[in-house]
Amino acid sequence: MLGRLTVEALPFYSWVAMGGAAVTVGGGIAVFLLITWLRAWKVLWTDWLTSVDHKKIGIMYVVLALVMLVRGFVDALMMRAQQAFSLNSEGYLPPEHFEQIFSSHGTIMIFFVAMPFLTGLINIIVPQQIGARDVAFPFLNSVSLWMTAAGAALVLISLVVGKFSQAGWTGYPPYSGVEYSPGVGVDYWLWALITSGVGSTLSGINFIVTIVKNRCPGMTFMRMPMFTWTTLCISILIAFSFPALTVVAGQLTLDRTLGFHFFTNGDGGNMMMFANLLWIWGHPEVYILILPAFGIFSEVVATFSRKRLFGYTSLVYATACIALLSFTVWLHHFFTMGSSANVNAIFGIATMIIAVPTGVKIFDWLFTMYKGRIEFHPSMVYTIGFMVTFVIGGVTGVLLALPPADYLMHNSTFLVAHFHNMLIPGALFGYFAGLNYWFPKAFGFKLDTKWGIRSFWCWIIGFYLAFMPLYVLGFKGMSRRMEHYADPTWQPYLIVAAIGALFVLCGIACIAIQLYVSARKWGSARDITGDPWNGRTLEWATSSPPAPYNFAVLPEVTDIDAFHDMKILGQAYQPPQHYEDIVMPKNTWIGPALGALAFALGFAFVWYIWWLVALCFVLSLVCVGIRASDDNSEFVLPAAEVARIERERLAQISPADMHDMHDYVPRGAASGAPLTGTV
Amino acid sequence: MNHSAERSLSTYLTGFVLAVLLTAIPFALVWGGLLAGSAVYAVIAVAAVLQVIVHLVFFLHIDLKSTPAENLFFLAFAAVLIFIMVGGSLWIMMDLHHRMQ
Amino acid sequence: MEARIAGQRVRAALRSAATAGLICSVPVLQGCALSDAPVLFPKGPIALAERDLLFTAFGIMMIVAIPAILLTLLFAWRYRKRTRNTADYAPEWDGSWGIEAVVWLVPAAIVVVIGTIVWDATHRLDPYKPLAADKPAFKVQAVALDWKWLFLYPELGTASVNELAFPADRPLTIEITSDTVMNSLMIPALGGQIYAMAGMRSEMNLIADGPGTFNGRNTMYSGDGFSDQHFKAHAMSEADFAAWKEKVTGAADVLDAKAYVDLHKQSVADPVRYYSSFETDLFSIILRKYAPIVGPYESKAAELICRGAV
Amino acid sequence: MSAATILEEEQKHALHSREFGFWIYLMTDAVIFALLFASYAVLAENSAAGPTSNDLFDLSRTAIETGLLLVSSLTFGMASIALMHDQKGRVVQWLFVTLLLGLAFLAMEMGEFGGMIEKGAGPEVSGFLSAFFTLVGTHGLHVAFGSLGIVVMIGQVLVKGLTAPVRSRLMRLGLFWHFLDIVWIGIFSAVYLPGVL
Repeated sequence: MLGRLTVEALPFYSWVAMGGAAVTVGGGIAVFLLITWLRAWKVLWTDWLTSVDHKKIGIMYVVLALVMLVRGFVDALMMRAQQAFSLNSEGYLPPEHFEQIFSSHGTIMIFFVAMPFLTGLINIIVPQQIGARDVAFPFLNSVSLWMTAAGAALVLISLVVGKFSQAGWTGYPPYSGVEYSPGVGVDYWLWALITSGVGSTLSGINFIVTIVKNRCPGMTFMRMPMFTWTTLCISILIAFSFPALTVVAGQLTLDRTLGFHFFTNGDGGNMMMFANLLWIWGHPEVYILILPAFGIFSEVVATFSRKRLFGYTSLVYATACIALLSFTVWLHHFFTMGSSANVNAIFGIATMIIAVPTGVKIFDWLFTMYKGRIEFHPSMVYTIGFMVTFVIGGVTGVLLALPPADYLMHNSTFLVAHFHNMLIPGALFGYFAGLNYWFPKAFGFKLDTKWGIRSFWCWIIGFYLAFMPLYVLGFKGMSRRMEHYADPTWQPYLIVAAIGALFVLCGIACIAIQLYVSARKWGSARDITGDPWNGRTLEWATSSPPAPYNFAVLPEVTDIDAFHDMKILGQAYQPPQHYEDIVMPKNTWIGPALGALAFALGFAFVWYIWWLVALCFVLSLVCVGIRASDDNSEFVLPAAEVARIERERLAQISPADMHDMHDYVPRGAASGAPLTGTV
Repeated sequence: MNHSAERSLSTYLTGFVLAVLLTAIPFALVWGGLLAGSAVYAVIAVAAVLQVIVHLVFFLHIDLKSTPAENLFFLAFAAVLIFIMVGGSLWIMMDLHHRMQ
Repeated sequence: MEARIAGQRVRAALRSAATAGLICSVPVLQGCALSDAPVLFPKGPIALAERDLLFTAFGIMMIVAIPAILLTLLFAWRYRKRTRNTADYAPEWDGSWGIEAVVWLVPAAIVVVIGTIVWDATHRLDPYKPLAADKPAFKVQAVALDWKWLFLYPELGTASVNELAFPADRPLTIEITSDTVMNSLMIPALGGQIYAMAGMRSEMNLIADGPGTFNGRNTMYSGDGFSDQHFKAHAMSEADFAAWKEKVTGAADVLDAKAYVDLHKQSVADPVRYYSSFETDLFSIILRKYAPIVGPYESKAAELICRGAV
Repeated sequence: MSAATILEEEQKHALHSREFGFWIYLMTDAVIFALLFASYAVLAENSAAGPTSNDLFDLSRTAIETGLLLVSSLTFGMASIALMHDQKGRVVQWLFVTLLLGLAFLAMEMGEFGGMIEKGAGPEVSGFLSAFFTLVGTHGLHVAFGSLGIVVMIGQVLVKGLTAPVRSRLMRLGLFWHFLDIVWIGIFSAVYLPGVL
């Protein structure tokens, strides 16, 4: 009846497991009670969970990411603490727990922090940046969100029922195969990946179509904001690289569940094929995480330097180059498997070529700052911190791309330091910059800058303290994933790294305080115009938070900084000639239902509860069928209602709220006049 | 993908006849053992590629002029990526195979 | 006004950051000189060449990295918003062919230079490449087990667990395979690492500058005993090696098929063990275990090792 | 503009988007198949002392399967032509013929799989057979879903008539069906024909 699920699966075998389970269950109960106490269940269901509004879906993605960030960071803190103490001793974590922790840390941070964070920001902003009322497929968007949430839920429940994978976030077989990891951990990992991978693929397709088909009049490809450009590129990367993850995870699942021999030791399996397929997805994935952050940095650096973005064309081509090249370098993740020199050298050189467009981007941002008026808003400070720190990561990345040097550094803490050096400043700082930058757009009030700056300093100091020692330890021959060690000269570095993790803890606390403080005084930090930072792109033309339809009348665009030009020409905040009816998608319960079914299906598969697998599969088909035969999924918002909403909004804005544009001249076709220039 | 294109019976029949031919050739070669060595593989590969093109043109109505540019772009992009992924994987794994003997 | 306060805040924060950095770096500087870091101060020409490549590439990249970092800080300071900023302000300036040319071409040139070096170095330092030396290479076969290393010495007919010894004046050729999950054999002071995979035979050629003892380990996470899966590699003078050979040849244990099946069982932090002899063709049998061929096993021993039982 | 015209405009745009989105989906599916082909090519020789492709493949069966799929592509084309001429009855007839051909293909494939498993050549025997069953089985699964789609679309044509959304869905289903035939070209060229050489 319950497959291999027995009472043994409950975590009463060790205090670490019980602690984790208690926190997870306790957190769940706390949230449940809080919602009940606020009597918010109905609002939550009708306004949020069933919503197909891209802004609300985006906010839910970011909330998911922030919750999982805390969970993933606790893992990091536990690892740093373990290694700080475990010189010639077992430390406080037995290997079994340490292994689950480093496996879940990587899995969570990549799949359930970075991916939802960037997808959330994209969801909130990109339709507005391209002057669209919605994404191309609002319902599919809801399905994507709930698939991702289902994957996250599978990781979380593994703390309570059974165990998580002990095979690392990359889960290389044969160790992750059924012979060496017979438990349910790797199955949890696989189903979390597959479920959220389906969600990501759907998001990718959705945003390609949105950007290609839903741009407002006049917005040619070369007038799209940089964040939209990076989103288009990563959506293509997602659509074409996630199939590789699906294939490799599916094959490993077949190996584990049905006794296939794709990656087993012997019987004709080939474990290096796993590495090959995994990294065909894995390397583009790195750029999927980083490119949106690059887009955010581009927006932020132009806005807070009060200048046009330097080298827009160059940045577009650099982004496209990076996107294509990211598919050509995957072998550098396994130079040491014994390939011949030709193979290694060619993939090594291909890897280094990516450094060129990446370097170009850094310099383009640099020259955007040049002759600007830089305002040290938290977003901008995160950007500067990124530019300085990311260069170091880039240099160490090229070092690892040299195959002979990689023979020395592979699998060492140097590698760990390198990819954290890419992903913390390169991706996470970008998302934080985006959080500070776009928060008022999503919620209608600004975030507190003081705590924003504090969070930045804690994060960057914490980053340097945590990862510079790991670079050194790599030179000293320390391998990654060591539960304990015998070399006393390693310990001081590991203690410093642990102190760094504590600084990062402060950074996360600062963000929590920032959110709390800002919410407390939201009335005084209201964003009335919808344009708190004197922004340049179209998302600032809507109100904060935007009306459900974003734009009452679709804007027309003649240049890259469309809204900036509108403000100069006095076209911003003007009521249109007339309003029209707007078609809106209806909310639907099917998205969350499919998410719940995906979770149940994954859970049932992990525990071999086959009747439940079949039931969930059939119910999913039924849900899809109900949705597909529903030709009544939209409603019309009458023009009169639109006019009322817009009139109320415009009435609130007084000229005093608007930004002083006298420093600027209109540009190009927008001005209708030749450039005067005030250089 | 394209609504205006003429989808006449003759298009489908032409495609069908070409496809049958391009299927028959490799099957006949293998069955009859008419060719030997790597030439057989070459013929199979060429016939397969040609037949894929026949299907794209006559059944899926891909046309450089009337098919939307974005559809062509993604078709080409997918072709390039499939070449990189499959070609790269085979190159890597064959090389490994030789080095691990 | 706001900007000035922000500027002061940044300055104050910079000061506190610098202080914190200094305080934290003290124990690092005191406790841990890097002279024992095997990657930075290698003990063999292969590792030295690999390290030099690391340093060369690092140096060349500084041409771009240092200006990028310094200019970021400089521009952020120079063009910060304040009440009376005398610095130029060019809000519409958004491109320059000169700058674009430099930022595309200089990194491209650097990649061309490093790429050339890499092409050459990768071929020169291919781990499979036999090393030129006066004396013939000393051949060792390494087998990754859970969680220990087994070394077979075909030349001596002996075997050892968790200890590798070889004559310091001869190049070392290690044939590597695994009789468990994927491992990676590394002796950082002598040079790189190569994966050990079941059913596959990989190879690594190393050489030491002279006699010495180095750390070696599996760097590829392989389960519960992974942390303790390390060994000492001894490059020995002629006399020491002869003595060591004596000691091993005289060992009481023999690594026949049955002993191997016992050794194959999972165990953590095994002590060093010596075997005066090992089963004929043991290495090939371990390879054959995972690459089955049609037909019967060539011997009772092979059957025992491949099937774990007769 | 009236609400009805706006909805209609919106629907037209939405259908265009769906057709484009479906095209991208097909491309990603092509990548999935490409990687399954790559896995098969890598593992094809790894029969691990079990049966090899030469022992198992029966070209005459493959030829019939190929014929069924190819003819079904033609019959789906006939349905598309009938759709263009608004001949509702013809559309349903040709779709039905296509469905029969698809089901016949599936029946032959299941027979083949069943025979192999009976002979002790199931997917758990060797890397070669794992890769074979996964690649060909994934294609078969797609054909099964396509057949289900045809059943649903026959129902929609009969109930709703040839409305704009139904036409769009039929067109997308056609793309899917032709795409599966293209994948099959890969399967007989990369799996069956070289397998018996």
